[in-house]
Amino acid sequence: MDLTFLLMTLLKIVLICFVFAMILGAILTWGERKLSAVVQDRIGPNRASILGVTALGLMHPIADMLKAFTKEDFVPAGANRFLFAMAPMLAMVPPLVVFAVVPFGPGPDFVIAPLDTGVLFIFAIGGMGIYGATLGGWSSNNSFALLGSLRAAAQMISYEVSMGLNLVGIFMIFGTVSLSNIVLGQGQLLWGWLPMWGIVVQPVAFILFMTASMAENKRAPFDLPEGESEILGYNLEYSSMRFALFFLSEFVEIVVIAAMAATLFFGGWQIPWVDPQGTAGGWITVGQVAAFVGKVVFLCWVQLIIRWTLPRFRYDQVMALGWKYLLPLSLLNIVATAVVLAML
Amino acid sequence: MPTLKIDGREITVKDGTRVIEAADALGIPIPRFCYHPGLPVAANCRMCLVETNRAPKPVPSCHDFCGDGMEVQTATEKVIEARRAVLEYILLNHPVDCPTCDQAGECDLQDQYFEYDHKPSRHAFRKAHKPKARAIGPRVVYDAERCINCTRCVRFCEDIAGAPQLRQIQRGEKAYIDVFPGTELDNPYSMCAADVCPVGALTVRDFRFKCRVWFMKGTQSVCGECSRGCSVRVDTYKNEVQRIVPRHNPNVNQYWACDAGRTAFHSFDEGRLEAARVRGRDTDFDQALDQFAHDLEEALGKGLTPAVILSPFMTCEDAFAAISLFKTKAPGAVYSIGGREDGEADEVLIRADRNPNRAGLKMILDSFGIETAPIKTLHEAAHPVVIAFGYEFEERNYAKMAVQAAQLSAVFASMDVIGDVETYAFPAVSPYETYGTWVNEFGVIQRVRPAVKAPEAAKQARRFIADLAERLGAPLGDASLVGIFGLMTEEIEEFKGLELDAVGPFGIKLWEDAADVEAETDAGGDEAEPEEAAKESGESNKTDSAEEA
Amino acid sequence: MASKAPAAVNGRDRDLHTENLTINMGPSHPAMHGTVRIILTLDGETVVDADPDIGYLHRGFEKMAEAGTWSKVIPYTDRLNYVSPLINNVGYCGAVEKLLDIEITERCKYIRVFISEIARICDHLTAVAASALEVGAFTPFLWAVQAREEFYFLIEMIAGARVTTSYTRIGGLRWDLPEGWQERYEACEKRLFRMMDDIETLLTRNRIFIDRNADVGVMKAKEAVEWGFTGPSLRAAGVDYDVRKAAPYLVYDRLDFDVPIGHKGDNFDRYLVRLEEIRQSVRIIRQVIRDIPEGPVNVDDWRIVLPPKDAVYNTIEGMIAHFELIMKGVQVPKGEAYYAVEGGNGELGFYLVSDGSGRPYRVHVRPPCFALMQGLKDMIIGGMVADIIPTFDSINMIGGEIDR
Amino acid sequence: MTEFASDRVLKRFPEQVIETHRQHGDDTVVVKRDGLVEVLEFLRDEMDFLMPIDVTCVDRLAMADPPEYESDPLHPMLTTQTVPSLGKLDGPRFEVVYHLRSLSRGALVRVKVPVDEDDPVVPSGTGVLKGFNWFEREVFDMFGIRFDGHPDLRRVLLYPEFEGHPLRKDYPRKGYQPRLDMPGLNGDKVPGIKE
Amino acid sequence: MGKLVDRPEPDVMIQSYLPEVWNGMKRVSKHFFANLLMKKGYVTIQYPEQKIDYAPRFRGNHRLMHREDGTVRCVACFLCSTACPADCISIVAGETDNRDVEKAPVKFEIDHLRCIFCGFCEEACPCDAIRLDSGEHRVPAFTRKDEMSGKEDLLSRGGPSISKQGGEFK
Repeated sequence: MDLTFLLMTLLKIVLICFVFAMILGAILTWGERKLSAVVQDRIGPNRASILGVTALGLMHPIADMLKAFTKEDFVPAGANRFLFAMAPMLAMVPPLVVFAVVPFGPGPDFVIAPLDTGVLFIFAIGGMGIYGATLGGWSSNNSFALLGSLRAAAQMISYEVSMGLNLVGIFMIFGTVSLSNIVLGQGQLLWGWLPMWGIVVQPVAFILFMTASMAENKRAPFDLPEGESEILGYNLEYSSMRFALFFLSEFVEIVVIAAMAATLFFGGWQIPWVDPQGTAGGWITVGQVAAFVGKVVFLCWVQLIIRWTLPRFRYDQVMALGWKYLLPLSLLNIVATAVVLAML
Repeated sequence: MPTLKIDGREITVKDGTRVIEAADALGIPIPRFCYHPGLPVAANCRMCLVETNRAPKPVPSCHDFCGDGMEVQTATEKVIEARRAVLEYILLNHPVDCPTCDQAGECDLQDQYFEYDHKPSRHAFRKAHKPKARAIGPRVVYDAERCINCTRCVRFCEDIAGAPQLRQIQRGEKAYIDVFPGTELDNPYSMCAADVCPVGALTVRDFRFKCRVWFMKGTQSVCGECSRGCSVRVDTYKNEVQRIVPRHNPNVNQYWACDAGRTAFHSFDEGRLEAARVRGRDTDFDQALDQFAHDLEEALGKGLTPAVILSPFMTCEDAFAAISLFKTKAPGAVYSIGGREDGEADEVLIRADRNPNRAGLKMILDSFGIETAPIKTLHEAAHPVVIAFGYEFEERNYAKMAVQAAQLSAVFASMDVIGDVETYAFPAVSPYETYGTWVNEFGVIQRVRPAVKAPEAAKQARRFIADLAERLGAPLGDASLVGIFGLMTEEIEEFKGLELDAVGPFGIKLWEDAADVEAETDAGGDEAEPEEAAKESGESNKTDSAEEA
Repeated sequence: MASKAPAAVNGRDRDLHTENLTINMGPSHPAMHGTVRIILTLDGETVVDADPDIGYLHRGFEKMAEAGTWSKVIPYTDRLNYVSPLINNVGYCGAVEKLLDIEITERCKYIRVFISEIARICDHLTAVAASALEVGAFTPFLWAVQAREEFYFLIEMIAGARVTTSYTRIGGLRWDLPEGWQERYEACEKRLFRMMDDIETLLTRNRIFIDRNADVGVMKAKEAVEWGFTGPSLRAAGVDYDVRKAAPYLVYDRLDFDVPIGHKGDNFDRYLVRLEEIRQSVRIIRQVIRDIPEGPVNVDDWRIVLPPKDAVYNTIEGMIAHFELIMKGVQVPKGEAYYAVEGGNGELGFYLVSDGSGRPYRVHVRPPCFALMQGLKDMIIGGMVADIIPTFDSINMIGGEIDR
Repeated sequence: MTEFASDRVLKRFPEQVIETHRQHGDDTVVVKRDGLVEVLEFLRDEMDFLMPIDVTCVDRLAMADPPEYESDPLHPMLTTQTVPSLGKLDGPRFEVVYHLRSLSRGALVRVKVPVDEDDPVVPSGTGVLKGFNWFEREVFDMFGIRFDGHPDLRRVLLYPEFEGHPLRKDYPRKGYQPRLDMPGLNGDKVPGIKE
Repeated sequence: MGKLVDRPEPDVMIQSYLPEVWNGMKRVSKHFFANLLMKKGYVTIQYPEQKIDYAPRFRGNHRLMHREDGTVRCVACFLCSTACPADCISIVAGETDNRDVEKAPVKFEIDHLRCIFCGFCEEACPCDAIRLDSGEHRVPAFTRKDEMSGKEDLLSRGGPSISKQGGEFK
C-alpha cells in the first residue's frame, strides 16, 4: 500500500463521495423542487442569488444549507441526546459508503474499492441505513416519531429481502457479484446487436428492483415513515443541520439507487457497441464516464417523476406489496431465469 | 265622558280630550310634527290626519276633540295617501342635509318618511334657499332650510318659557322662524326650543357635531342644578357625558329643563380629586383611610366632638349612612349642611335653592332628631375635628374656614375645591356616577343613576363610610343601595312602606304641600304613560339594584 | 398513556402483551387544518377509539351576529365556510328574506344560483384536490387549485373579493353581474375541464389511490341519515337527497340537473360524487346563462335595500331612506324562520329569530360539517391511522363553519 | 297538499302539544317537555322523519317586556337601557328547537320545547336519533341546558374550563374568561420524564 | 332518482398497478416537457415585479374623495362607522369655516388591523366620500401605528367626488 495508492484513493473518495454524490444530492434538492414546480405549472425556486446570479435557482441549495447551519439546533425534552445526535449521521453515512464499490468508468481507476463482492457490500452497508431512521424516531420522545420509526424499520427490512432477491437473476446471468464485472458483462451483445444490459435480460427484475429500492429509500409512494399528512415522520423533532442530514441522505440515496440501477441494469459506463471492454482510454473513457453520469441523472429524474405522480400507500398495503407481490415475483424471476439459463 | 272607537277599538275619555291623545292611550300610532303634548295645539302640519264619521274629509286628529259615538279610522287608504302627500310636500324644499344635521337619528321627519312614505322623489327642481346655520341665540342654531314651520318652538317660547322671542315670518315657501330684530333667543329654556323641534332646524350649540345620537346611551337620572330636580336623561358615549335632555315627568318638570341644568355636566369633570391625599401627599385610598380611622379614633378617644358638613348633593343613602355612623361613634357631633348659595328663582322651573337634595337631608336629620348648625358660623366654633362631604362647595369659603380651623379634618369630594388645607382628602364620585335617591323641594323622591363610570380611585360615599365604619369597629351591615334604603324605610317617617324598585321614572311624591299646586297647573299628558313607565322602571330598577349589589 | 382495549381488534387475537397508545392528532397537525384534535387510542396502527374535539376556531359568530343590524351579519357569513362563502351569503340573505316575506327579483334569483354553483365548484375542487393531497399526491392538488384560482378571479370580478365576498344583500345583491362575466366564465370552464381530465388520469383509475380510498371510511346509508349527514357525504352513501331537489329554493326547480349518488359510501364514492357534482354544476350554470332574464337585481322597496346612490346623493328622500337603513337596519318583523340551502358540504341552514327590532335576536347556523364530524368517529374506528386522513378529508370539514 | 306533520302530532298527542303553527311555511309543533321524546319517536316511526337536522335554543330573556332596545317615546333612536333587562318573561325563558327532515315526504318539521330557567333540563333526543348528539352538546355548551339521558354531555365548542354559557342573553358580549394555568409548560421539564 | 356515479371496476389494468402508473407518469411528463420547452403553462406571478390587475370592483385600500377645491368631501356623518361591522373607523367631527359645508372631520382614522374590507363603509357613505376602489391591496406594516390610516393618508389616494354637497338640485 504505497502513498500514491493512498492519495489516489483519498482523491477518489473525495471526488466521488463528496463531489459527485453530495453535490448531485444537493442539486437534487433543487431538482426536486424545480421539477415538481414545472410539473405543477409553477416556476419553482428562482430567487436566491449571489451577486445577482440566480442560475435558475441553483443558489437555493446553498441558501438552504446556510439556513440549516444557522438555525437553532433543537433537542426535545426527554430525548435521548446521544442517539438523537447520532441518528442523522447514521442515516447519512451508509449511502455515501456505498459509492466505494460503484464503478464510474472502465477499469479499477474509476472505482474506489473494486471489491469482488461489491453487491453484497452494498447490501451490507445499505442495511445500516435502517438505524438512522429507527433511532432518530425512537430517541425523539414523540409518539408520532416513534410510529414513523416503527414503520421505517418494518418497511426497510421487508424490502431489503426482495431487493436482494431481485438481483439474483443478474448474478446468475453474469456469474459474478462484482459490480465491475457485471458492467463488463453487460458489454456483450445479444444476438449480435442487442447490448446485453440488465434491463434487457431481466426486465421484471428491474421494475421490482426500482420498486423495492424506492421503498427502501422511503420515498413516495412509499414515504410512509415520513408521511407528512398522517404521522409526520420519524424526523418530526429534528431541525436545522440534523434535519438537513436526514434530508440530504434521502437525496444521496436517490443517487445511490440511480447509480446501482445504472450499473446493474443499464450497463454502467457502457456505451452500446463502443469499446465494451473499456480499454480504449482517451476521449472514449471520458464519454463512458459521461454516459454513466447521464444514466444516473436520467434514473434520478425517473424517481422524481414517480414521486410527483403517485399517491402514498398505506402501511399494511406496503407490507402486503412487499411480502405478497414483490417477494414471490422475485422468487419467480429467479426460477424463470434459472430455467431459461438451464435450457440455453 | 265621550266613548269613541278608534280603528275599531273602544275607549272612553275625559271631556276635551283630543283624538290623538285617545289614540296614544290606545297605542295606535298617529304620525305628527306640530303636535306636542306639552304645547298648545296649532294643527298646521297636517300629518296627523285621520278619517272620522263626523267629517267628509280627513281631519287633523290633534285638533279634533273626542265626541261620543265618534268612529276614527287611522289607516284607510285616504289617510295613508294624505300622509304621503304631506310628507312629499314637506320634503319638497328640505335640503339634503342629513349628513351634516345633528338631528339625524332622532328626526321625526326621517322616521315618518321612512315609515309612511318611503317612495322616491318626484322633485327635480331647485330647492328654495333660506338662511342656514344662523346662531339665533347663545345656545341655539337655526337652519331655515330644514324648518318645516310647525311652530312648536314659537309656541314653546310663548307659552312655556314665557319669553315670546320667536316668530314665524314670511309666507308660503319663504316662511321661516326668526327672532325679533335686535334680540336673541336667550331665555333660560332656549335649549328646549331646540328639543321640541321635530327636525334639525333648531339645534343645540353645546351639542353641535359632538356625537351622533344613535351612538349614545341614555341613562335616566335627575338634574342636580336646583332643588326642583328635573327628570333628565343623561346621554353618554364612550364613558363621557355628551348632553342632557329633559325627560317627561308630570310630577316634577313636565317635558322641560333649564339650560343651566343641561350644561352643568361640563363643570363636573373639571379639577377632579384624583387620588386620596394625606397632608398634601397622594396616598393609596385604603392606606389613607386606615390612617384617618386611626386618627379619628384617637381624637374621639380624647373626647373631641367632630363637626360633620353634609352636602345637599349627597344622595339620601350616603347621608343616612354617614349620619348613622357618626351618631353611634360620636354622639355629640355637630352637623351642618353645606352646598351652593341660593340663586334666583323664576316662575317656570328654576328654584332658588341650587342644591338637589336639601329636602332629603333635612328629612333624615329630622328623623334622627338632629338640629343643624348653620354653615356660615361653623368656623367660629373652631371644631377640632371636621369631616366634610361634598361634591361642590360653593359655600366653600365657610367650609374651608371650618376645615382650616380644625386639627384633624377629612374631605370627601369629587372635586379638588377646598385646596390643600385639609389633613385627609378622599376622592368621591360625581352626581353623574352615583347610585341613590334624591328628594326634591316638593317631596318627590327620584333615583339617580350613574351615566358614566367613575374614575378608579373615586368611591361612592356610602362605600367608604362603610369601610370607615368597619375600621372604627361599628360596621354598618349591608352597605349596598338596597340595604341602606331598607334601613331608611324603617327609620324615616316619610319613607315608611317605600320600596326602592317602586321608585319609577316619575318618582314618588312623599308629601303634599302648597308648592305642588304650582307644578300641577300645566299637568297634561296621557293616562297610559305613567303605567307604562312604571312598568319600565320596574325592570331597570331591578337591574340597577343587582348591579349595585 | 395506556388504556384498556378490547381483547380482539379486527378479529386478531393478541398473543403478545401490548399497550394501547393514546395520541393527540392535532390541533397542530398538518392534516387537521389546525382546527381539530382527534384523541386517538391506537393498537399499533389500528384505531381503537377516537374522540374528535372541535372548537379551536370558535369565534362566537352567533353572539357577534346579535350585536349589529341584520345586514352586519353578512360579512360574518363569509367566514363560515370560507371555501364557498357565496353560498353562505345566499343562505343568510335568503333566510332574512323569508322572515321579511319578500320575493326577490327573477334576475337576482338566477344570479344567486350562478354564484352558488360557482362556489360549489370551488368547494368541491378543493375537497377533491385535498383528497389527493392527503394521500400524498401533491400534483393534482396544485392543478386543481389553479383551476380554482380562475374561479376566484371570476368571483373577484363579481363580488370584489376572492374569499370575503359579502356579495348578497337582504333583498338583492351588492351589484349586478359585471360586464364580460360570461366570457370570463367560459375561460374558467375550459380550464376546469382540462384540469379535471388531468386529475382523473392521475387518480381515478390509479390502484394506489383506489386502495387508499375504496372501502375506507364507509358510512352506510341508514347510518348516514341517522347521523344527520347531508350533501356529498350522504349522497355517496346512496341516499338521493339534495336540498336543491328536496326543498327547491331560488330557481332550482326550473333547472335540469342530476343528483349523483354513490354505491357504498366510502371515501372513493365521495370523491366520485364530488367530481360528478362539479359537472352537474357546470350544467346548471349553462342553463342559467341561457335563461337569465334582464331586469333589476334588488327589490323595489327602500325599506329593505339601500336606495340607488344617485338618489342618495341628490334627493332628500333617498338620503333619509339611506340614513334610516344604515342607522336602524332593516326592520324585520317578529318571528322565526329556518331556511336551508345546499352548501358545499350539505344542508346549510339558517335559523333566525327576530324580536321585531332592527337587530337579529338569534342567528343560528346549521353547519353541515357539524353532523359529519359527529359521524367521523364511526368512520375511523377499526381503520388504520393513515385512513383517518383521507376519511377526514373526504367529509371536507371546514373549521370556520363547524366552530363558528 | 299533503298533510302537515304538526297536525298529525296534534291529533295524536293533544295533551302534550301546546300549539302548532306554520309561520313562514315552517311546520312547527310546540310540545311540553315530557312529551318531547314521544313526539320525536312518533315523528320518526310513523311520519318517517329520519334525518336529524338541527338542535338549537333560543334564550327569550331579552324578549321580556320591555325589550332590550326599548326607546324613549320622544327620541326613538336612543336606547334608554344599557344592559338587557331582567324583567319578567311571560313564559319559560328557553326554547329548545329541534328540526327534523323526512326524506320520503320532503318535509321539514320544527319541534319546540319551552324550558324554565330554574330547571333547564330536557330529555335527550339522542335515544331517538343519534345524530342529535353533538347538536345537543352544543346547546348545553352555549345555553347550559342539560339533556337528560344524553350519552356524552360535554362542552363541544368551548373548552371544559369555560365559565358560563355565552349565548345566554345575560352573558356579556365583551366578556372575559379567567386565565388558565397550563400544566407542563414550565421550562422544558415535562412531568414524569427524567433528565 | 339520483344518478349513480361511474365507479371504476378493479380490473386487471387497475390491479396490476403499472398501466395506470405509466399513464400518470405520461401525463405528468407531458406537463413537465410542455412547461419546460414551451414555457406557456406557467401560472406563477413573479409578484413584486409582476402584478395582475385587480378587478374594477376589487375592494382595496380606502381613499377619501375630495371636492373641486381639494377639501375633503366627507362631512363626518358617521354612517360609515355605524355600518362598519369591525368598528374600525374613528371620526372626530368639527365645524369648518366654509358655511356651505358646516361640518368636516377633524380626524378620520381607519384601523387596518381591524378592517375586514367588506365595503360596507363605501356602501353606507351618503356623500361619495369614502371608497375602496383604489385598486391597491393593503400592504402590511411593521408597527401598529403604521396600520392606522389618517385623513391625509386617505386623501392622498383620493380623487374628485361625484356627489355635490346638498345634492344636484340644491
